[in-house]
Amino acid sequence: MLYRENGQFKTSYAADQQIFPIFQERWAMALLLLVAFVVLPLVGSEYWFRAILIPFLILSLAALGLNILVGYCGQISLGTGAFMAVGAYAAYNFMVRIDGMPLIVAMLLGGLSATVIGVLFGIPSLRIKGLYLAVATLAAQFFTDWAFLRIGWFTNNSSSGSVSMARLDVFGVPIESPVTKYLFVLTVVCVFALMAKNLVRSAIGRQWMAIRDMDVAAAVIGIRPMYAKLSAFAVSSFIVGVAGVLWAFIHLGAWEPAAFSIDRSFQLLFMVIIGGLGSIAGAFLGAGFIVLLPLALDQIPHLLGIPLSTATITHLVHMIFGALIVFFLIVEPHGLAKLWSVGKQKLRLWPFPH
Amino acid sequence: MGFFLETLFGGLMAGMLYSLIALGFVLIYKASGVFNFAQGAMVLFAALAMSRFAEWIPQWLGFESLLLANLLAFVAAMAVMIMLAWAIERLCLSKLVNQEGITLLMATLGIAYFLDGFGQTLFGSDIYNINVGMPKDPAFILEGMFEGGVMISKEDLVAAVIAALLVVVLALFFQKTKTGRALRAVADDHQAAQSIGIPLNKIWVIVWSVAGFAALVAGIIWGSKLGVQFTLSLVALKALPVVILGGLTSVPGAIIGGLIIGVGEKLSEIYLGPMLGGGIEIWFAYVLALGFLLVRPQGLFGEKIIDRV
Amino acid sequence: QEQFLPLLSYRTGAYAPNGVPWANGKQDYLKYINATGGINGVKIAFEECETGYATDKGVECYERLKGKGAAVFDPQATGITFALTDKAPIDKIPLITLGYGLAASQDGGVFKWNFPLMGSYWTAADILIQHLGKKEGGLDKLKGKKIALIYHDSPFGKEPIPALKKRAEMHGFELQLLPVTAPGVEQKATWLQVRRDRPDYALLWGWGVMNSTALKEAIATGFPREKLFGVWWAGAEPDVKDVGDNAKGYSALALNPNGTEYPLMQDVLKKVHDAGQGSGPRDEVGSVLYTRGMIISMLSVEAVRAAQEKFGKGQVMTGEQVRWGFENLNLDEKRLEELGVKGVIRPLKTTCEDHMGSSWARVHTWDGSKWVMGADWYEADKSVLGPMVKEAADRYAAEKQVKRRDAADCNS
Amino acid sequence: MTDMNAASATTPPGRRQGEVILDLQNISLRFGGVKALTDISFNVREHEIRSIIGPNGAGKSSMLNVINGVYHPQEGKIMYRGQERQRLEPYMAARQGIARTFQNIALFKGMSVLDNIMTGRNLKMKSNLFQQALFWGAAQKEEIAHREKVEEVIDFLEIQNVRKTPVGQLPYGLQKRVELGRALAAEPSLLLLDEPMAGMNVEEKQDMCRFILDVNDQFGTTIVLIEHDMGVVMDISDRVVVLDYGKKIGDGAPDEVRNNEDVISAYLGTSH
Amino acid sequence: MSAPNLLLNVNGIEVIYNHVALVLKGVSLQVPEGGIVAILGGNGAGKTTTLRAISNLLKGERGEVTKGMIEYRGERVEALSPSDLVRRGVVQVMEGRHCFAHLTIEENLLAGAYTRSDKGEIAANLDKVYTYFPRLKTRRTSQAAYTSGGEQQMCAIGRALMSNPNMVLLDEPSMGLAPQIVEEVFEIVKDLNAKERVSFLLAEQNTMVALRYADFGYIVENGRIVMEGAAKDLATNEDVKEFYLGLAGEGRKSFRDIKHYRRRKRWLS
Ligand SMILES: Nc1ncnc2c1ncn2[C@@H]1O[C@H](COP(=O)(O)OP(=O)(O)OP(=O)(O)O)[C@@H](O)[C@H]1O
Ligand SMILES: Nc1ncnc2c1ncn2[C@@H]1O[C@H](COP(=O)(O)OP(=O)(O)OP(=O)(O)O)[C@@H](O)[C@H]1O
Ligand SMILES: CC(C)C[C@H](N)C(=O)O
Ligand SMILES: [Mg+2]
Ligand SMILES: [Mg+2]
Repeated sequence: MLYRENGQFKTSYAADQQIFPIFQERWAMALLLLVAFVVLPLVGSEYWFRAILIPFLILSLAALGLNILVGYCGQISLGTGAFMAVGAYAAYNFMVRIDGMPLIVAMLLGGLSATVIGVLFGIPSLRIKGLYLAVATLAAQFFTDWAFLRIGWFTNNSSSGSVSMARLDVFGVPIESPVTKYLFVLTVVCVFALMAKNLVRSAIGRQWMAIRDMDVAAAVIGIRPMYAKLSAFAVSSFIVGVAGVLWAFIHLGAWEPAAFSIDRSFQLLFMVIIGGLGSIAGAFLGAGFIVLLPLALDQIPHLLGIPLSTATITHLVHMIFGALIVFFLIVEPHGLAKLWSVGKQKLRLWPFPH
Repeated sequence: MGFFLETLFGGLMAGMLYSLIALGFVLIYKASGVFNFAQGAMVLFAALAMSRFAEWIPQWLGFESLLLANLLAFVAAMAVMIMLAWAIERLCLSKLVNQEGITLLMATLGIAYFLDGFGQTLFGSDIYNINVGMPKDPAFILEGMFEGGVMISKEDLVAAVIAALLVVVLALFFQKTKTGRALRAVADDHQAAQSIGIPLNKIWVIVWSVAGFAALVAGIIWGSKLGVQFTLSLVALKALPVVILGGLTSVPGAIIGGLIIGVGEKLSEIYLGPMLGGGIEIWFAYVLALGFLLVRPQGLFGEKIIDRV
Repeated sequence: QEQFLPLLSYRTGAYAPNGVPWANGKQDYLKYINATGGINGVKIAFEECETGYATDKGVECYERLKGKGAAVFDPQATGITFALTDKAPIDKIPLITLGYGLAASQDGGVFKWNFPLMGSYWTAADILIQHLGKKEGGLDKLKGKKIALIYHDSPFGKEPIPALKKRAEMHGFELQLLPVTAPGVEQKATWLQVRRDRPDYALLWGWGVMNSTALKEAIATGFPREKLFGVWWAGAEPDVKDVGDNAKGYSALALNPNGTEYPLMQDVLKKVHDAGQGSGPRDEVGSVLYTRGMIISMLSVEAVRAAQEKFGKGQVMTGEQVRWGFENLNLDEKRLEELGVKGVIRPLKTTCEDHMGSSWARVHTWDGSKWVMGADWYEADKSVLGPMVKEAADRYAAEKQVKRRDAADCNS
Repeated sequence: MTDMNAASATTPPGRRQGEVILDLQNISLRFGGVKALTDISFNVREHEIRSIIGPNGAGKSSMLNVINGVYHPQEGKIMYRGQERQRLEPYMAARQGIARTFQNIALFKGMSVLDNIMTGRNLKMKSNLFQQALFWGAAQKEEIAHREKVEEVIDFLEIQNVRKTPVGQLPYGLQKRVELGRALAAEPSLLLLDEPMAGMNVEEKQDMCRFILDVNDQFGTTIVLIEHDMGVVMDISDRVVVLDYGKKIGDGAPDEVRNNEDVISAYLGTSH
Repeated sequence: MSAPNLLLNVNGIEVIYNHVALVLKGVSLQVPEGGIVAILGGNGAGKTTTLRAISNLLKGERGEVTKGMIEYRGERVEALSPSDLVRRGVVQVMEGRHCFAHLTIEENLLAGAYTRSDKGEIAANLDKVYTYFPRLKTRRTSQAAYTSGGEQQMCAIGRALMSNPNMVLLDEPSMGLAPQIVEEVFEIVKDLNAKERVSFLLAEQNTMVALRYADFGYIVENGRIVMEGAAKDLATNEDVKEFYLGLAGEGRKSFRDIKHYRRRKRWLS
């Protein structure tokens, strides 16, 4: 089926506002969802769910949240790991301290706690800009790392400082087997992705972007920098917090603060930038790139049966990974999502070059 | 009291060591508007090169003298860093002219990854040591005044002096020299800089070489302190609060920032830490920096951030 | 048909210097077994997976390798152990955490799948205190003394604290806790505190760079190395190598000696290294962590062997069967002799209740160029730890709603 | 906004005598040493087109920045619609119905033309975060309603064909037009234009003039205009104030100003 | 134009942005030694792009020349870096000023002299610029970001002159300048052209002035040259008169009396 938008005239603004204005895209999306919800659960192996799909989805969600802050509102943050941690530990406490606390509720409460902290650490952004802010957000990162390590209360005074969550269920359905876990995560991610998309295409989204592109001008046309920035921090850290809950509860099961270390924050920033700042799809593409690539690279020598020490492999993976990041930035500084849309433009013109 | 002084000195010297790394960041940022997250990786890389060459060269050429070994190793390592700078410009920066800061930042993260892997494949990932004859044992001063005297680590003292020297030299380099001006111009607007004939590629190679030099010195000093191995690249994280507190664009700022952070975190750790359960210095450094920024968003000595319509 | 043994390891990152010899030891022993005809003819297949000592990578490796019929996991990190402890029962794969992991998991009644063989951080703590008592000439002499614990601020570093607290109140010494944030390159403040408070002894609970850094700072602040005692993960060559002479006098627990004089080492050198099969450099053989790696693989192999005795010689064992093997290990002097590790470790016998088997350790001291083994053996005091373990295990059971195994389950 | 493109009967200059809505009294603005504005007083009447001219660096843009609260003058007071105005932030000015365009284009580079103009209406959008997150329903209705308004602006400015293009890629002239659109979308009562016709050729300037005149005629929007093209200024403005080195050297109807000696020597030069 | 004294020769170049947007569709133009040539055309016609192509500043905009060739003094220059071109004497004044925000006006100007090494010469040039733009002298110590639009424009022009070039590409020099400054700028152009034989290629919207000072002109409409000729001829051409000079037949008409829906003249393209 050729990719064409000619002949698809929008007769109403509603039609024009659709997320996928072009019907080929709508079909593609429907197909994708079908595969994700139906086909994969049938064919996927346990390893695929546990080690690839679930982490991929959860990190996509986190990246999505971060993208709202960095990509849409232009506030670079290196504290993402922190907000994930807040979500995770908060939810953990709700679960262990209030018995009969349903998972979903705990998850949302976790998100809300993250929101609070997020807004708190967002306040400096009213005064501090750009890289200065970016580095400043590391304060959040290191502070939470410390707090969850040293303040026993958060870990329910577990002597080792490591906490765990087992036997989860939603409305009585146990979330134990890889497939159920996968489906649960997938649903959450889809819901949030949709909501995020809605936000960024409505007024608030435009306010964020305005602040990002030129805050003075934004103020002059009546956008309150404070509201715009803090709401971005709030929404972003809520989503990130929820992602944190999933990461801890569903993926890890048992965790320590190290699970949300600064490396995680950087990793997420990678995803957002590689995937494409200011693009919902970008978050997924980026996560895909960052999560899957190393795994794939890891496997290649095994598959080819080349005897390399794991050390060499890891180092090679690092090198290739770094090189690829640079390569993609050179090909398209605005990320995979942009690359994708340029591709589509070309496709439209096809077969004519311009 | 004596102990307070010890902490203070300890902090001051730790601070100097941080500024040594902070310098690398400032240099590249000031001179090309790139926030170089690869600085940490460069430090590790340089240190690895230094330590391994110091080990290999005598074997290759078959001589004993430690001094000679170190000298040659230094030269070799520096050569490597220059080649690195050249490669980075060729393969990466030259193709990212006129992109936003964040894109370039991302690129440097990519470079960091590459260097981590590359350095360790090249030089190995065991723990190595750099022996440039740094004094290891402590010295005691003012023994008259306090029992036990006030201890200061000779090693840190030497390191601090070197760091100071380096900073002075670089600060001078950035004074109103033609190159200095050109560098700042590039930082402001790549394209305009090109349009008036400033050769970006040349500028960048220069800057990254200088940063490479800073990394090498930092690598040697930190390496002989901590031993050369992977975690060396993490010291960069200690330098970040220094950089923003001093101001991304100020070479002296790196020093002052370093001292403030160094003293601040050590005092806090010793006197506040126990109350809060210890281990607070890392975030304290950042919170401290944050506090300063709230007052001066461009850091103590940074150039004013321009927002004008 | 081959017996698949997954190998989690870390050859990169902050802990590589310690991770590498360990990983090589584990591998070389398996190669050695294959070179000598496998386990009753069953050859061993193995695959390494790089965790970088990071929990999430560890989990990923676990998921990847368990699919290939993994019979036992040695996570090589307490953090990873914690994460896997909940997964293992579901996947029915035993975890062997020799000298690390959860102290409470010694209680096989609750922790059916964990095997902290030869010691946990509680036994380690207990033994260190015993040793200090001995130096002082009696545990009672510790009264009023001040002992600092400088620990890696992670589950690993925190594990020993309860045991030490217990001992502290028993003997009335003051315990000072000095956490070091991982990976442990930043210790200046810690050691300034040490210098201020001048503790009589300092215990070093470190891993990777933290150890060498600690020694360097000890030197820089002039803390006498003789008063510094490390856990058995802080007592290997990489920890002291680049400090060299200055570390002279520093002691650490030893689960095993180093050296190549033992028959097993000789064999490995011959059958593996001389055959060009060595995983690492030749001179690494017999180093502390290398040897420990060997022991870990050896015990795993012995467990498989034991399982085969019950479930069928010459067959590939499942995780469940191997678990049984681990639970019924019995390495007496004679067996150790056959294995060529006489004098390396003490006899060890596990049961359904006791998943540790033995808790003997010695203390060795760095003389500036090599580790010198101390004469006397210590065994952790069951009367002290026993109740603690039981209580902790019960708490875990309550939390996770697992119920104690009954006799029936035991001989299943 | 009802059909703007209807031909507007052009009325002679000086026709409007609406009462004063903006009155600037003895404004002085300094930046460190630089005196950008010294003791400037003038007023703006409802419905009029009020031009500010003067040599480069005279303080024209600064004047606008003072009016909509980007700069805060050290001395002088500002009466807006009768009452004195305290120090206010730009977004408050916007709420009071003051919109503007900038000399160095200040569009939101990353956004499409459509979105840029939509931001102009954000003050009028009421649906909250949750409604927007759910989108369907209230938020969507609102979106569409405002979209219609915006489309009118787009037609009016004749930029339909670039609706979805990212503004960053538009040529300079069109960007200026989009910026005007963004300001218009806010349906301001006072519109400040800083050199809207810089970098346009005569034809485009003519279009721009037409837009400005129409806005002014049909919604009686009051306009303060900075422009260097004397042809334009003299033709379309009702009153002109002339600044030089931060001082006011002339004020009045175009013809008066045109023949004012100081103005000629300081700014116009002999030509024209 | 006859070959011998040909300075710049652009031959049928095509330019593509982002690998997709074809914006120059074969532009050819020549600049003779010591000539002043104007490129005229509406918004988005491709003037700036043309100049960028010549001075090799497209890369930064993710654009590239895909067809045609550019010769300077008979030498192919597409491959040269911008700085090489400046050293050869070709310098561009970018549209929209692009001053170095953090540098002071004076530092901006000095930066412009990067390719010059002779101190005396630099000093002389600085004086020259200051005499051309006294306004700059008074603002010399303030950061460029905090100077007025016009001041920045002067700064940009002055900065280019500091490299004392022999071929200047001016992109909308008159933009944002007060009338008599505009006159002055063009006087300067004429002056340099006469005294120092500097050649100019200027993209200009202010057609009136441009044609007054230029001696040859090209008219670009979406990516193509649609008309060229001596300045005088263009100035008297009816279409040009109406659509670029706003002189409909009987002379200039007021901006007030512009009919709506005027038929727009567009050259076939
Ligand atoms: N934020 C600022 N900081 C310092 N000086 C400033 C600032 N804004 C303007 N100035 C100075 O104030 C004076 C007036 O500037 P302004 O932009 O108002 O001039 P203008 O009349 O708009 O000139 P132009 O017609 O060139 O735009 C100029 O000399 C300028 O350098
Ligand atoms: N960076 C870019 N990416 C994509 N398209 C661009 C880019 N820059 C310019 N264009 C397109 O190229 C065409 C020509 O632009 P150009 O700036 O050369 O026109 P111009 O003649 O200079 O217009 P103006 O007189 O308004 O400056 C325009 O249609 C514009 O949309
Ligand atoms: C596992 C051992 C290597 C020690 C390690 N530090 C731990 O986590 O316990
Ligand atoms: Mg102005
Ligand atoms: Mg242009």
